Amino acid sequence: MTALISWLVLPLFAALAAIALPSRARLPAALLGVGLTVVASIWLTIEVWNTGAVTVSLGGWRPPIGIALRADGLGAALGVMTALVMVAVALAARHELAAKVAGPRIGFGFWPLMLLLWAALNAVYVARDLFNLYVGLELITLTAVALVAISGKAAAIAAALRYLLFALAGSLLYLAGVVLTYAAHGTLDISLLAARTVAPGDALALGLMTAGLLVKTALFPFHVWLPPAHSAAPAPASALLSALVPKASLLILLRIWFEAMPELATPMTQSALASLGALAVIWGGVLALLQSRLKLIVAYSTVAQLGYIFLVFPLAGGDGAAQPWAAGAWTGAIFQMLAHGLAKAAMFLAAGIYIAAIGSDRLGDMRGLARALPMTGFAFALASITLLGLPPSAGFTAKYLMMTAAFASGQWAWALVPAGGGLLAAAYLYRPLSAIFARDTALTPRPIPWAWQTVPLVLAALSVALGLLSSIPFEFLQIGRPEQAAEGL
Amino acid sequence: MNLTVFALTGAALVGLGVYGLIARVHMLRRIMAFNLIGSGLFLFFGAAGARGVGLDPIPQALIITGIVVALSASALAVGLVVALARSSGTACLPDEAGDT
Amino acid sequence: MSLVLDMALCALILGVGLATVAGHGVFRAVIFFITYGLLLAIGWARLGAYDVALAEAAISAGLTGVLLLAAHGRLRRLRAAEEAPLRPNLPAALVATGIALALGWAWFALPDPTAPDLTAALPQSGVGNPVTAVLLNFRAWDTLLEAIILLAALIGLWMLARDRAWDNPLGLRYHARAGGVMASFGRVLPPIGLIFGIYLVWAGAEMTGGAFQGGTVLAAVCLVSIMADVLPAPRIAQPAWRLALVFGPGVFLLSGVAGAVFAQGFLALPPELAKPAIVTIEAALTLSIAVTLVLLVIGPPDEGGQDA
Amino acid sequence: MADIATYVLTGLGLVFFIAGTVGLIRFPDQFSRLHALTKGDNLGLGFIALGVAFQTETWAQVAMLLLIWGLALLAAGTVSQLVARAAVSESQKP
Amino acid sequence: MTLWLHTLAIALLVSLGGALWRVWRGPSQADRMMAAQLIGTGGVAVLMVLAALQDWALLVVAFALATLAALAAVGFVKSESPDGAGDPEEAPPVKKMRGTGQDRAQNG
Repeated sequence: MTALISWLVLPLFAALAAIALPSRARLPAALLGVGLTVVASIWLTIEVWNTGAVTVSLGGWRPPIGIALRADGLGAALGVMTALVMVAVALAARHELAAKVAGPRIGFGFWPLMLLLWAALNAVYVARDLFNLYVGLELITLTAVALVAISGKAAAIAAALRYLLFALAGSLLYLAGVVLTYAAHGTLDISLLAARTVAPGDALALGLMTAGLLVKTALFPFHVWLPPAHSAAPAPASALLSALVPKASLLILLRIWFEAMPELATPMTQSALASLGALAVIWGGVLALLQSRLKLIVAYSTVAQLGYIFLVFPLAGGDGAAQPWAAGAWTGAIFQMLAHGLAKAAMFLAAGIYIAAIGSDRLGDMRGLARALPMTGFAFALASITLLGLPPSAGFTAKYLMMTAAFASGQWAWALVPAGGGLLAAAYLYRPLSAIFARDTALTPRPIPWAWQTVPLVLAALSVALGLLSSIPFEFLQIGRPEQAAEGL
Repeated sequence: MNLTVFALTGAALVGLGVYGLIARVHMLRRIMAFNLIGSGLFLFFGAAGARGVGLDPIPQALIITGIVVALSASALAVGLVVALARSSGTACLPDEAGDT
Repeated sequence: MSLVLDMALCALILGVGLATVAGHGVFRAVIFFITYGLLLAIGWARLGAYDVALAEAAISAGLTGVLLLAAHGRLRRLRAAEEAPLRPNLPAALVATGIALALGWAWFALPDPTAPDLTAALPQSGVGNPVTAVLLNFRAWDTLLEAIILLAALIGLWMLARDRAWDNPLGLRYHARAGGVMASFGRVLPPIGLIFGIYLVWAGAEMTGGAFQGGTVLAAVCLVSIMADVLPAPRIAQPAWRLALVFGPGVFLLSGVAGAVFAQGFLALPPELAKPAIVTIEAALTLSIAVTLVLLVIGPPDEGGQDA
Repeated sequence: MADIATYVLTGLGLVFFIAGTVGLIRFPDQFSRLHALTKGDNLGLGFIALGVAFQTETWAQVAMLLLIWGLALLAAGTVSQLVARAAVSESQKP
Repeated sequence: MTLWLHTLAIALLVSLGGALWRVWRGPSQADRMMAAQLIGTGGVAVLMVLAALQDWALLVVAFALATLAALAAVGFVKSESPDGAGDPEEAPPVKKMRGTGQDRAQNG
């Protein structure tokens, strides 16, 4: 329990310190906060591994009076992935967004925003109360919108405003579902809701919450806000936005569909969600293919990569939850969340290095950069392996598990999605890779500190290593899995 | 009966807000539309929380939290609209400014 | 008769909501929006939710209104306050009607009300106002995050400043005729508001009131004073202001951690200490909320008249 | 007795409010509208506060009613003067 | 008494509806703001009546409404001034003659 609470409050304390302290103490305080939170997140993981899911009733008040938190395998795993991305982003931002490079405004604002985002993500990963999740989502939204706008450029402001528009619309839809749920059942606790008597308005509540969360997750056709927002931010902020922020709303979606109201899932709705996911894979991939700027390619690829995760609904939900393949599909989807987080952060941080080196992320300007910056080129290539789903990366494990589940359940059509998506990803990642590794060079890059260059490389390597060591995380992710789905084991 | 009046008013306000959110392109008006939706939902919630014996304080607390959250979001949104107008001379999003 | 009253009130609320959405002209919509918040506060009073009525009156009618008015003024000077002629939008109307009808249906489909039984918990909460008990004790985690959200919005707002204006005072350079009506108002109002705001926080433990409502009233009178050029506008570089921003959330967090160390768990308040603890947390929160709200309304550092 | 005072005073207050509103609607120019309005709402609120005061249970409530009226008077006086000035400068703009 | 207080509240609300017409009609921004001011005072009056009818705790809400209505009006006066920060009582505002900022917003 101590681990869980430290993991929640440390980023908050660090953010408050970063706001209040004078400028010379700000960076040390922020980095100290990052370090301590990483320790707390590892501690929490060990605790979950040793003793199973950790549950806390805040203030000693059990639901429905109070709010319960529960760190299960899924929440703790996302917490560790978040910690890894945050460390990497902090190390990159130390170079890229330091006050003397980026000005006092960004030097002041980035750290508290990053730490508050972290605190909000952690809070969402373990929250068991639908309204508390709403508050957490709003904190994520406001910090994420600020991070989009932080560069101050006109395009960034417009992208941030459009993002806020969509995100607030999503929040209100979700809130409408929360209101209906409380009005009908007098509780918002996920575990208590799972045991409720179904009311006629529940389907509407579930539909509203789902629609809101889909907007926030940028699932096709609600994705239009994502690419401009993610590409307009400075690279470390983009890494946070693309790798972590959509995972929070996605996690809530999983919690609602698999834990709070699993009995409302019908084959039709599950297929509809997965179909939107499949369309996202195709549409995101095609648009990524058409872009000529690296950050936009990477941002559209987020639209595509998030699409895979929605295959989990027909493969592991509803009636299928008790089937043997459900565990595989569920774990595959979470693997995809983890692998995409690490790889996408690595790609954006690599893009940040390129922009710092040559002042542009146009593919034409990036030709031959691998010669001067080999580590970054290698990092981008490794991250690409994960996104493509090639063995031995975690992206491969994720797709393998989902395809196996699709065949085992006789829903073989869904297996086409990872297969086709992999081909599209190969096509849209080939262009930046061929530019970076071209023999001729377009521009002479400025030197980049060695320590900065290793950051994306380590992240990308981790995204591959996760696949090599997949048996440990596989077992970990089963901890505290929704009972209905666990029966299949 | 009185509660039904408030709940249906809340539902209608949500509808009005949704219309404003989609149909209006000036961002200040969209911010107001957001607040209409939010307050309509809260009115519905408040009416629902008043149905039982005595008033349920939990919806009231959640509504107060929601009102503060809505204010925070509105403040940031208003700041973004002013910044947008400063950098691009319009308070509408780029691809919508021309279509009215 | 009470039904007629509620129907008249709801008709006004709906009419004002309709005018906010349907009328042409941004300024007119802003004024309607202000009256909307006001009528809604009366609606909450009719529903018996007095704490919500207070929050709605202070926040929606007051602060959001000023925020929108100030934004409209700035947009007008940037020539961005006008809007193109409005056209009816049929798809939007269909979506809106659909959502409203769905919610209306949901109201009639609600099962019998079930609310958590708080009778055993309330005497342990330390306060007599059940809404305060929920906000500061049962669901304190929500409230803590809510205070953090206000802070996050402010940091986000500051990021919209121009780099060259970063060290300037926050907001516009307000000026007023010395000794004029506005300046005297800016002097007379703060003491009244200060007492009232503190009363709201103090009373909130047992009666209608609370930290957010009290903080909003304090923020309102501070804003009047700043606008009347009685109080100077702060700068981000001034440590005292930044300390005031984090003080409330900091005290709240620390008391939560103290609960984990000395009592049953994070955010736990032993019943015998709950009342003083809640009043302390509320007092600290009120200060920070008031400062945060003032700064949210006056906006990021300004370049001083160069924005036109 | 107290009830009769309430009927009479709140009734008077209502008359002033209605008069203020009618003036606001009917008067042709902005400045007479302003004038009608400030009269109407200040006196109207005062009579209603007095009338309601006869129903109170404690003196604190009476004090509160008068305080609210005083505050409203102060605010209305300030605001109507400032808005009138603002209206003058608005109408003088080209 | 209850019947009279209900009637009174309804009559006050109807009177507020009349003021809303002026907000809709304008024509000047000051007209709209003054009408909103009347609605603010009327709202305070309604809350006083409701306090007598339901619960005296509502006087607190009336007080808050009166304070915040004053803030909104000061905010209006400020945003109306040429630089967004002035005071209509000041001697003709220091004309910086930037050539902008003097335009009237729409009066539709």
